[in-house]
Amino acid sequence: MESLQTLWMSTGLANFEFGQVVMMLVGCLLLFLAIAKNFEPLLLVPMGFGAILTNIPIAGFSEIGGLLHYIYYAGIDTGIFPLLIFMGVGAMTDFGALIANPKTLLLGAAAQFGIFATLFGAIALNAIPGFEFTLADASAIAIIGGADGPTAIFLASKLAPELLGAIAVAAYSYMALVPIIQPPIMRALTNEQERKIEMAQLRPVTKIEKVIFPLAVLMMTIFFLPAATPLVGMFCLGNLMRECGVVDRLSSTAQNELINIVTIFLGLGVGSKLSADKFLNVETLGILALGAVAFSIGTASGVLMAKLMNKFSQEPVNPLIGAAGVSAVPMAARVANKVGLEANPHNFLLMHAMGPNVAGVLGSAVAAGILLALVGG
Amino acid sequence: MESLQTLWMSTGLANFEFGQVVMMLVGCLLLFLAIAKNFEPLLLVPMGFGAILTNIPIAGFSEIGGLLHYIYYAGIDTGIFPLLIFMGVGAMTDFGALIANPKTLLLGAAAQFGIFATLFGAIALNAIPGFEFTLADASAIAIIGGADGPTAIFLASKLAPELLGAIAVAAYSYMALVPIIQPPIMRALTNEQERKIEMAQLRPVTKIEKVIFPLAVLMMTIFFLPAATPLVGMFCLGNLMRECGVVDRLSSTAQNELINIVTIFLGLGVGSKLSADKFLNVETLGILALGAVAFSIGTASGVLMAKLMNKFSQEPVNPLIGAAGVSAVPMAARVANKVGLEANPHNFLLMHAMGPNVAGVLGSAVAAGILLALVGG
Amino acid sequence: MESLQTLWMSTGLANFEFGQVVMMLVGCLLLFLAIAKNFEPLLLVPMGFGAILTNIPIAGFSEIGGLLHYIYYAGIDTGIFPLLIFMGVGAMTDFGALIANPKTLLLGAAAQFGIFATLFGAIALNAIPGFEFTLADASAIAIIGGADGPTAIFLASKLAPELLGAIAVAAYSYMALVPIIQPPIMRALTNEQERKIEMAQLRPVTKIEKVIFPLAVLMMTIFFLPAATPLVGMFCLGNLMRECGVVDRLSSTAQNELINIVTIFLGLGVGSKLSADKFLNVETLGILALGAVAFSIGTASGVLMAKLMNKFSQEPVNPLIGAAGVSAVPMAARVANKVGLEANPHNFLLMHAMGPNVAGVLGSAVAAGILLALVGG
Amino acid sequence: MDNLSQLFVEAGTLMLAGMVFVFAFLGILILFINIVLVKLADKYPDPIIQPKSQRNVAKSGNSATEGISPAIVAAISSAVNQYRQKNSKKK
Amino acid sequence: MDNLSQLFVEAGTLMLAGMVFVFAFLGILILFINIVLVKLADKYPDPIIQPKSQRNVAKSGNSATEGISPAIVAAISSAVNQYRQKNSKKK
Amino acid sequence: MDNLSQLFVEAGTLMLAGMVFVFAFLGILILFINIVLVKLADKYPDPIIQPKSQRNVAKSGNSATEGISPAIVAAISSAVNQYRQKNSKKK
Ligand code: NA
Ligand code: NA
Ligand code: NA
Repeated sequence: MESLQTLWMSTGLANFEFGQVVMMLVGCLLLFLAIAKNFEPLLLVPMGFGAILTNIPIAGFSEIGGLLHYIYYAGIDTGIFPLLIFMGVGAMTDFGALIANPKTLLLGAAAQFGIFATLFGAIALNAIPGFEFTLADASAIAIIGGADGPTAIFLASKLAPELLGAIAVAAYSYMALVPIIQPPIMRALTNEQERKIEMAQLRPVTKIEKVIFPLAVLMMTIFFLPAATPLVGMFCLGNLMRECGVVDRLSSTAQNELINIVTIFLGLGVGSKLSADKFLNVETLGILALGAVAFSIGTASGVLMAKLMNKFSQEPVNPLIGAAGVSAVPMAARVANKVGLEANPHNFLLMHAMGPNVAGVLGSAVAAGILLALVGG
Repeated sequence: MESLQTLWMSTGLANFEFGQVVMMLVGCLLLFLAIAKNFEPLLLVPMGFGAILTNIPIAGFSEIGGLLHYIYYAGIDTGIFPLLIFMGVGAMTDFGALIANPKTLLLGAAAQFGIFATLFGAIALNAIPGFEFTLADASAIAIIGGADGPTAIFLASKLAPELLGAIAVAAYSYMALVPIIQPPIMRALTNEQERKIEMAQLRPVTKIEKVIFPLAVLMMTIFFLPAATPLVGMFCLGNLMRECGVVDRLSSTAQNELINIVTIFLGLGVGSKLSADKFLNVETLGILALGAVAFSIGTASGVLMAKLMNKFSQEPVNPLIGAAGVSAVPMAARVANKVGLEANPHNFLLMHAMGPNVAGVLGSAVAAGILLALVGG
Repeated sequence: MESLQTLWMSTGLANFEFGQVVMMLVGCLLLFLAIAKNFEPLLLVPMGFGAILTNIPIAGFSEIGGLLHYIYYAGIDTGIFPLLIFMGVGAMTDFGALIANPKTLLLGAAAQFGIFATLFGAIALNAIPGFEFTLADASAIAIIGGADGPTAIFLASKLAPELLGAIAVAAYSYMALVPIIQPPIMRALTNEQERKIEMAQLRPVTKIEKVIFPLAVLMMTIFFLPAATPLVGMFCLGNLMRECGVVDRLSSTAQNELINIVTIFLGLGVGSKLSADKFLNVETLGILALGAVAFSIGTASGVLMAKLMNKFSQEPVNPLIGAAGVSAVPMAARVANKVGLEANPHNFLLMHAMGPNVAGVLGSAVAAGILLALVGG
Repeated sequence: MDNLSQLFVEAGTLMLAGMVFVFAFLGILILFINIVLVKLADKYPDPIIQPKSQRNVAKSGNSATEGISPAIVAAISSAVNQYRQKNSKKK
Repeated sequence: MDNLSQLFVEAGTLMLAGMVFVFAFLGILILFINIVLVKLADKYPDPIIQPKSQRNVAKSGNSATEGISPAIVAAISSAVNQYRQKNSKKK
Repeated sequence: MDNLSQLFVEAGTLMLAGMVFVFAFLGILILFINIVLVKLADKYPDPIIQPKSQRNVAKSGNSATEGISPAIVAAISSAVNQYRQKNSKKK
């Protein structure tokens, strides 16, 4: 009988706490969004699963000796996993469209206003009782506006690890929602005529430009913002491996097997931060609200900047491509293309939108570096 | 001359101990079985090699600073490697046959009697002088009857790390010997008529069933046996990645590159436990004997359960598929198919035997969880 | 204003030290050599990049908490990365040509004179003020003559970690320069008639020979030189996995994804040792000079040994294949082939040169073991 | 010997509890499949016209399966094209 | 409330400094591309006859692309050969 | 300078011992190959009819070689089939 008692006491049913049940449902919701709604499944499947595992009573996944504990402290607390992902993303990124039309970098810059405005908004939320975001918290939340998962995870793990789970959930959810969030804003800020604008074909870009570009970006980051060099450096390493043409087997591994392995672990590790005490509070609601604001402001400022550029530029600029400046590669560029096709069925903006799209990745990595340098110090 | 003396003292010949020589021969035997006899080569090649390396005098492979030391403590002592293997196995497992014919789960349950009977047998061996198995030792030995390598290694690393080498050797050897151990037992317990029984074709299984199934298994494990969630959880994560259809690149990596990398390390790490002081004793003989008993009892109880089911079920059940309940995927299912073909050349049991076969994997993971919960606490 | 001041103080421009700038230029030089001149790009691209990253002011890549710090201490200080590379190299190596013509092992032995002569030379450099190489330093430097990257990195990490950066740079640079360094020496030591010598076709080698060979090499290393077993053992494990035919998926992973992943990390980790205080000194100049000497002596002694063998052997031996004994697989064998073709357009020496080429890998691993045993103790 | 008999009792209890638990656990799973999954399968059947061959390949558990497709397809088309051209020249 | 207003000031400064910096950084990058890269492109143009299709495949960022080629090619040639033989027999 | 000459002696000894050892080690390996391996090769020759091309491919050390075959084969067969169908329609 003692054995039966022991058996019962070792069941989950006898040990559940309410918060754990809720968090498991959150994990199931993430799995549902990923599988049925195709919300950034590569990260949300392992992340939702990690959220379930970490909330299992007794099992101790995130306690010393538990699998998720090892994964989190070896890979996320150290920053290694997001940096490796970023290297892989670099190896998958083609800067050709950006180099061919460099002024689209301004669109990628403008869209970062989503980050800094949200930082202000997060501090403003402190006026409401229940919110007590520090500047570091606000910075980690604001980076959601960068629409870049690894950057958000990296910054959150440095500035506000206790908010990491909610920030990652918000970042990836809104990235998946880009096709829903962006089009109304894009339509509201442009008229039919602007959306119909066709853009000049891009010039071909030579190999040497593509090889020098990541090195130049790295050098500039070293000169002006060393705090951003972990992110930018690994990104540029991946891109250099891709473009230099002599280490194709390394580049291929970086953008396939290595990034896949790390993605599984990163998702599990981030999911392990989705525990009741850290997620089930009013701050998470604030983070989710601020994330939506960040994406919207970023989209709007990108579009407005493109309208401004169109006024002053000799070559026509379709304002829709400004929305791609938030990054969320390549989804935002596809959205720009789709909204453009609605207005003008012969207008293919995809390549033109890739410029601001990858510029947005650089822009938010730079913004993350600024926040690390000024707040993280 | 001093230098020559130093040189001689740094040779292996001057430092060999008898036990090390014997254990190297054991390592060579494992390599021979793997390469010439095709005994589970994926694990036994690195494991046999690890056994040789760990017994090299002076080299210190398994001492602090040695390669095998790092591998063992980073991957096996923590449980990470067997869990990653299990994730990969999950990504390789198709539960279709099981879902189509769920009552084969009972066969997978019955075959676990091999585990618990062996647990009793291991304690009984204590009556013989020289054996002093604790309940934890006996549990780790008994799991050999689960016919599932990663489960055995995971449980042994938690309950009886000093027996890990012998347990892994026994588990993988007997898994390789399934085509020799099982058929006589299967023939002895069935008559020609029973072996000829043809089974109804399996219904097609839909995608949603395959997606929900691993989640349901995980939920049940959470409710009733959280101690099994590391094993079952990682297995179900792999299976979910396989079936959900939105993370195919993660699933592919989990069942190829990642499992290959981890298999090399797991084999080396397990091999590093094959040192003379831990292997060359009477307990190893006991473990090898108990392992054979466990496989035989598991096979027999699976077959007997199938005979029982055949009596009470409306649809005919060929008792041979009961033997596949021990797992040893997919070897045991193939054995059932082969013995069936001998009796009836038109009777293809392979798909029907896959049901109990994968049920056996779940069954032994559940059994491992019970042992962890009741003995490991 | 304070914020602007903080921002300025957090730029690289405000914090550069002269040595860091120079070392970044060294990193850029390595990248240039790798990308534009195809100098061993698989290692020099990540290594040059690592050199840049580690010298970024403020960023702290190689300080506690920095990415390169983790990589170096987890993978290079422990020896794990070079050993895994060596396993992959073993899985890529075909000993067929060596087994078919075993006396080419003597060429691989002779070429190791480059190592031991350089050891003597490094000590001799101490006569010049400014040089104070210990025997351990000299050994680590001398191994450059082995023309084998992972061996050099492994030995340097054990005997002289503070020289690791310079040694790795020298080793890989000279390996890339083999087509430039070797031919003049080869031509100077042979006459036209010797270079024209055609060699008998190699006998076919059976599978069992190829399977037993790595095991025999391992056994001999265990008997006579356990200190070399980490290197030789992992190499033989890779080669056994390749040849045994039952673990092709492990072999494929070892020589592709795993070695690619580790190569990226190894390069970054080695690059992290290229800091100003460790590289910008007269010792680095000495190391570069000694490395060139080592390659030249190794080449010369290989060729001379081949001439000697040609005198005493019944079958003719083209002295050019002796130069391949320095290893640098497969570049040195190709150089031998090319120089041979210049003298006799119908003389294909490639397969014959593969024998001494892979013998050179074994030879320098043995030499490394001797140095570890006699100096590293 | 007292210790041994106590171990026996514990092992026996473990055997009993273990087998009961395993059967109960997998038995509930049978019920779950028969009741819940079967209903789900009725409610959400697989779409009839699915890209079958494609799917099968993706499920084969094979190493490069998923990742390669585009590359393979490209390589094959070019190979087939080359073959076609060579062939047409011959004719 | 004093603390909050101080936070506001800091957040505002951060916003201003951040946006200025981002624009400055990416702006300099524009200059770099327009001045340096364009010149480099003129000076070191891509070789005209490059193995285009090959290169494109290698750039597709696809998993197995690079590594397989030889194996694929071998497999395809053999497949095409077999098909050719089978075909020729039929005819 | 006494220290240096001692180092010289040690380096010389090391050179001598090292080269002797390397030659001895690889020399024994020559004997082993000539005596043992050659005999083994006689006793256990490779089976004459081996799937040669298959084996060669598997040995090419190429990334995806082993893993893909089935997928490639499937992809190729389908590609060749499609080509055949397309072709037959044209005719
Ligand atoms: Na962005
Ligand atoms: Na089992
Ligand atoms: Na060498």
